[in-house]
Amino acid sequence: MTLDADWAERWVRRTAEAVEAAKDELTELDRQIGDGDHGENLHRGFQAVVARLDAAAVEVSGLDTSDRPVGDVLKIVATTLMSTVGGASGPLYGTAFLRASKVSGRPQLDPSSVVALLEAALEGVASRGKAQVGEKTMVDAWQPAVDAAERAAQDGGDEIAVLRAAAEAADKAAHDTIPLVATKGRASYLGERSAGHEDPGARSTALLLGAAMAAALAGPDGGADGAAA
Amino acid sequence: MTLDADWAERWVRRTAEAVEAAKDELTELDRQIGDGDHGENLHRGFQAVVARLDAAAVEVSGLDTSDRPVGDVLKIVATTLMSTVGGASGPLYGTAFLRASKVSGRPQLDPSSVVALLEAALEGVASRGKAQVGEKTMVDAWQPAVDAAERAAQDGGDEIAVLRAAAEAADKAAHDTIPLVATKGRASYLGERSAGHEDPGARSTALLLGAAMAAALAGPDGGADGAAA
Amino acid sequence: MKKLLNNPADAVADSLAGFALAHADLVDVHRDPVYVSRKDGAVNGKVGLVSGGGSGHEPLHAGFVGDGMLDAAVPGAVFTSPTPDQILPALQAADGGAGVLAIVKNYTGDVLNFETAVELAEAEDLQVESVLVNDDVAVEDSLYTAGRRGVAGTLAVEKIAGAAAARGADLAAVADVARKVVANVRSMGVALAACTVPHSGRPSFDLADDEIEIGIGIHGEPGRHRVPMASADEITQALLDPVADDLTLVPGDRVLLFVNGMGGSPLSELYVVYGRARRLLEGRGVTVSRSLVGSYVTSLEMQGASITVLRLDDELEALWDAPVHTAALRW
Amino acid sequence: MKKLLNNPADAVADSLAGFALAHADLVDVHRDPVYVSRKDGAVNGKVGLVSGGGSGHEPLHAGFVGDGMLDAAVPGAVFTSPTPDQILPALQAADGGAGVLAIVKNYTGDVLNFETAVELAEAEDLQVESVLVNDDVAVEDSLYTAGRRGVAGTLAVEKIAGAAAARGADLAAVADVARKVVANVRSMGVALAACTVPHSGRPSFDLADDEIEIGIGIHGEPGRHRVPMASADEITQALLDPVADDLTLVPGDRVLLFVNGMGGSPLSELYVVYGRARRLLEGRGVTVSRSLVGSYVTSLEMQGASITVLRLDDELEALWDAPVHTAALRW
Ligand SMILES: Nc1ncnc2c1ncn2[C@@H]1O[C@H](COP(=O)(O)OP(=O)(O)O)[C@@H](O)[C@H]1O
Ligand SMILES: Nc1ncnc2c1ncn2[C@@H]1O[C@H](COP(=O)(O)OP(=O)(O)O)[C@@H](O)[C@H]1O
Ligand SMILES: [Mg+2]
Ligand SMILES: [Mg+2]
Ligand SMILES: [Mg+2]
Ligand SMILES: [Mg+2]
Repeated sequence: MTLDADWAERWVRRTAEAVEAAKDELTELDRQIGDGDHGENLHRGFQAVVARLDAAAVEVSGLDTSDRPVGDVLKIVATTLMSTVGGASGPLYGTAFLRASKVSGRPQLDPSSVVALLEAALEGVASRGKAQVGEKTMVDAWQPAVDAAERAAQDGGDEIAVLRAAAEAADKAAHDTIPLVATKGRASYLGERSAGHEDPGARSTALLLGAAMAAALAGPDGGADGAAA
Repeated sequence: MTLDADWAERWVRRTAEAVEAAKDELTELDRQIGDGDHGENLHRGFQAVVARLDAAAVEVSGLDTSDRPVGDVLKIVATTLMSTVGGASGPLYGTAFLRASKVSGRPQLDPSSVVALLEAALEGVASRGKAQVGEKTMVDAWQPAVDAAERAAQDGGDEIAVLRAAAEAADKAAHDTIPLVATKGRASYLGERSAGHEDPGARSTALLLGAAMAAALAGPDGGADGAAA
Repeated sequence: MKKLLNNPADAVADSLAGFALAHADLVDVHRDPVYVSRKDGAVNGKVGLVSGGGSGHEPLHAGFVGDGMLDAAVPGAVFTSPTPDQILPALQAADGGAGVLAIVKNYTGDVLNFETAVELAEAEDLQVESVLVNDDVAVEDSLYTAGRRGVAGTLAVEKIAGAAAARGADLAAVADVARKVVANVRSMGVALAACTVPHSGRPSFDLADDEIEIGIGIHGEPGRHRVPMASADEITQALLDPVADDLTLVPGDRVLLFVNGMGGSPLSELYVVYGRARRLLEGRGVTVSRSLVGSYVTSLEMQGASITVLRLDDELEALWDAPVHTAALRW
Repeated sequence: MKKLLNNPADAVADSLAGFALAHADLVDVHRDPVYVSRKDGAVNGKVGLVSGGGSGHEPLHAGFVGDGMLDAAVPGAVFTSPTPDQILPALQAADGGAGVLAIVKNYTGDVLNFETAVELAEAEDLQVESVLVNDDVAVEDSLYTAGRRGVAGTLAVEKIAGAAAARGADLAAVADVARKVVANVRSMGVALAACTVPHSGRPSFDLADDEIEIGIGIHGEPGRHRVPMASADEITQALLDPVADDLTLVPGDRVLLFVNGMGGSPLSELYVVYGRARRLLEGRGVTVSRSLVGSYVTSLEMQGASITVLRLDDELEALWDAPVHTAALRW
């Protein structure tokens, strides 16, 4: 199992599917403490990403793409999200993918490169959003995911182990945003009333990282979890 | 039992009470096939009438009013309704009382004078509203009331018998407007959809004529039906 | 019922009090009896214009008092025609010596109360002409109805007659141009949700979540047909076609297209209706040379819209374009 | 959900298409990417003004494009900030060689997307200044929030900065006067009923029949407090007092009082609020010298209103009075 540009494509296509499936759930979370558009925003963005990747796939079909840098795919994702999502999450996810693309110039990612990718993404979100852990934003999912990925890599885990650690940590961490009082983003306007609801951006981060792991597990031809990429 | 100016006062004061009690019912009827203000319109108007009569009562208190023309009271009612009710019913009831006042110049009304009063009122409504029987308006209550009053007088009935005939006919006739399709007034805009609802103006006419009879029955000191005027 | 109101009985008075303060440069608001007149009174030698009717249609009519439009407006209780004792002083206040045009929407109540007031005014040697506005094609104009209602087309009558008066036309000429507008303007409306009259506290009719009323008036009356909810394009066509047909528009005609909100529908939706109505008119070979989009002739907080089309010629177009300076319409 | 819409996904596009047709004399509406610019492009030598944000607040911002106000507006999806690829061409279209002022409401999304666009514009040698509008006193401006939101006060910033630009002030001066407005304007709003975002189909929050939300924003977000329904006088005081206190108004101050409808409340109710707010200000010894009443910065069909107070001096008053000719504001 190698994490190459094809994996990156599978990752974002799976994210698009996951977002589509969870669109109403994300929107409902955002309706509780925001403005009820997060599902629609990400759906619009990842549909556009898929369309861009489809178009790019036609261009490169027949060419040997085995040494295509992973970052090339991530950069397409970044610019597409930036120009189609809007809202707060568009620039935030856009910056995450842009920074990730910059540290993913090689055609294959080893465990430490995966950690570097995630660290760069987190750094992008946190610096763009000027947010820290505990403010009830997507940073509250990204930070534990990065921490867990770093530990998994230090423990000698392979790429999949690293991604699994990140995904599982993000999923739990998204849930853990429920009691928090928001101090960044639109939910902060609610003050204390923001407590008791999961942060939509933290939930979508968990979906994104879950898709990264699933794409790795599935392999180029569908593979382990049975779903075609 | 004589029908004098005091009776006329009792009549309109009782009408004010009846309208107050039936305000919501009249408004609801008007909501079905009109614009939902008939109860409020008449309530505003008859409250103003009562206030005017109260003020006038202070002026004349102590004076001998036994030869006061019945029409004097009716004229106050007419001008007050015209300047406070608005809508269609204001000018219509206003004209009815104005015409009625003109034929009620004497201080006492005998049965044929009562019939003349009612005929004049009907003539006022019908000419002002250019409405005929069957158009689902207050004319559909006034006309049968006048017809019944005429018959009662021809049959030798006294004032009370005449008013009773008018009141009972109006009450039944108001009910009989239910199946009609309106061709005058606001309800006519509904076309066929106006059928199946009682006309609010016909109902308020029945209230008005019911109050005329009750005021006659009650006499100057409360009397027969036990309610003070 | 949730409204930004105090005692429902004071709804009109409280609103007019705020209106008076906000537009003290344009109007005087009189109480007891209630009417609104332009600041500094009638214009000497100019034909005066007066309109009025029940309240609940704001900015109509008080919002149209000012240079180039009305000289006085007479607001009744909510959805209830004003009384002659209100209308009479408004007619007098509007008279600058050249007579007064009363613009009356065709409702039994408005007609009867204005009739009485005009009689009283004439008895005091005021010269008054009346024009009846009846632009609503939802109501059949036949022996079997009270005739078509006056709805949003009233704005066009007031604007254009107001411009004619401002230009110095005499009473007969102002009345003529007003009647010319009436002859060339048609409207039809839809409600997505009813409105609630303050003192009643109940919606004026009950609509299911998937129903709309086509052919409504501006008093919360139910419409002519209750139909299933449809797309903006379909609804627009259901309103525009009867309007255009009744006007017998032919290719080459030039019109004003006015999409009016009923009070509770957002401007963004009115533009959707406008866009579709315009394409439908263009599909008939009709040129839309003037446009107005906004909530000007409303029915409290009713959700919905109406479409008004006025056939233009050079005269009407120039009068429409003439300057106007009122609280709600200004150019 | 009943709205005058076709496919909810096309809500913004359909509405803009109608807007473009209705106001072809004032604006050009561009697609792909979507932005609105004034007819005939940037004015040579004049500082350009650009604003933008999510749609659903109409007439803000596109309705304010024209002489004396904005040169371009950038509408995002409903309640969703526009993207940098829309904002960049709008900045470019607004540039008449004297630089561009970007007026940004303080929302994380608007701030981030404008930031990116401004960076891109600067990379292409466009001179851009940004001003952040944050007039909503319902939100505490502290380390523990994203800061106060920009709401209806944005209209005042756009009008006054637009007038300064029209008079020929340079970019720094236009930005300064815009910041002066920001420093002197405060707002607070109330919702009687929520709004429904077209693609969601559900009300943005659920309110009981006897509850209102105080301190709402303009995106259907719930407010700061949910309280029992109250009279217009009480609600007005609950909005006006925090606004006046935060502005530290003192006797002798002169202000603009702007009562803004949220989209679904009738004008008549706004005047009730206006009247009460005015008396409250006068009770504080404050003079209301300018007024605006209407639905200008809306939240779809939300029922409710906001109160905005801007402390005036001679400069701001003169710029407010300066001529403006846009689809939604004109004098
Ligand atoms: N300053 C910030 N830093 C990090 N994440 C943020 C910040 N502000 C908002 N977010 C994230 O964005 C999510 C909302 O995204 P979205 O609904 O698409 O945008 P908007 O709030 O503009 O409607 C929040 O749930 C939160 O996770
Ligand atoms: N042309 C008419 N002739 C006689 N009665 C009429 C006419 N038009 C309306 N009415 C009566 O007036 C009643 C409505 O009164 P009201 O609701 O107070 O006035 P509006 O219709 O102006 O709201 C109707 O129920 C009907 O009985
Ligand atoms: Mg959101
Ligand atoms: Mg009625
Ligand atoms: Mg009425
Ligand atoms: Mg948003």
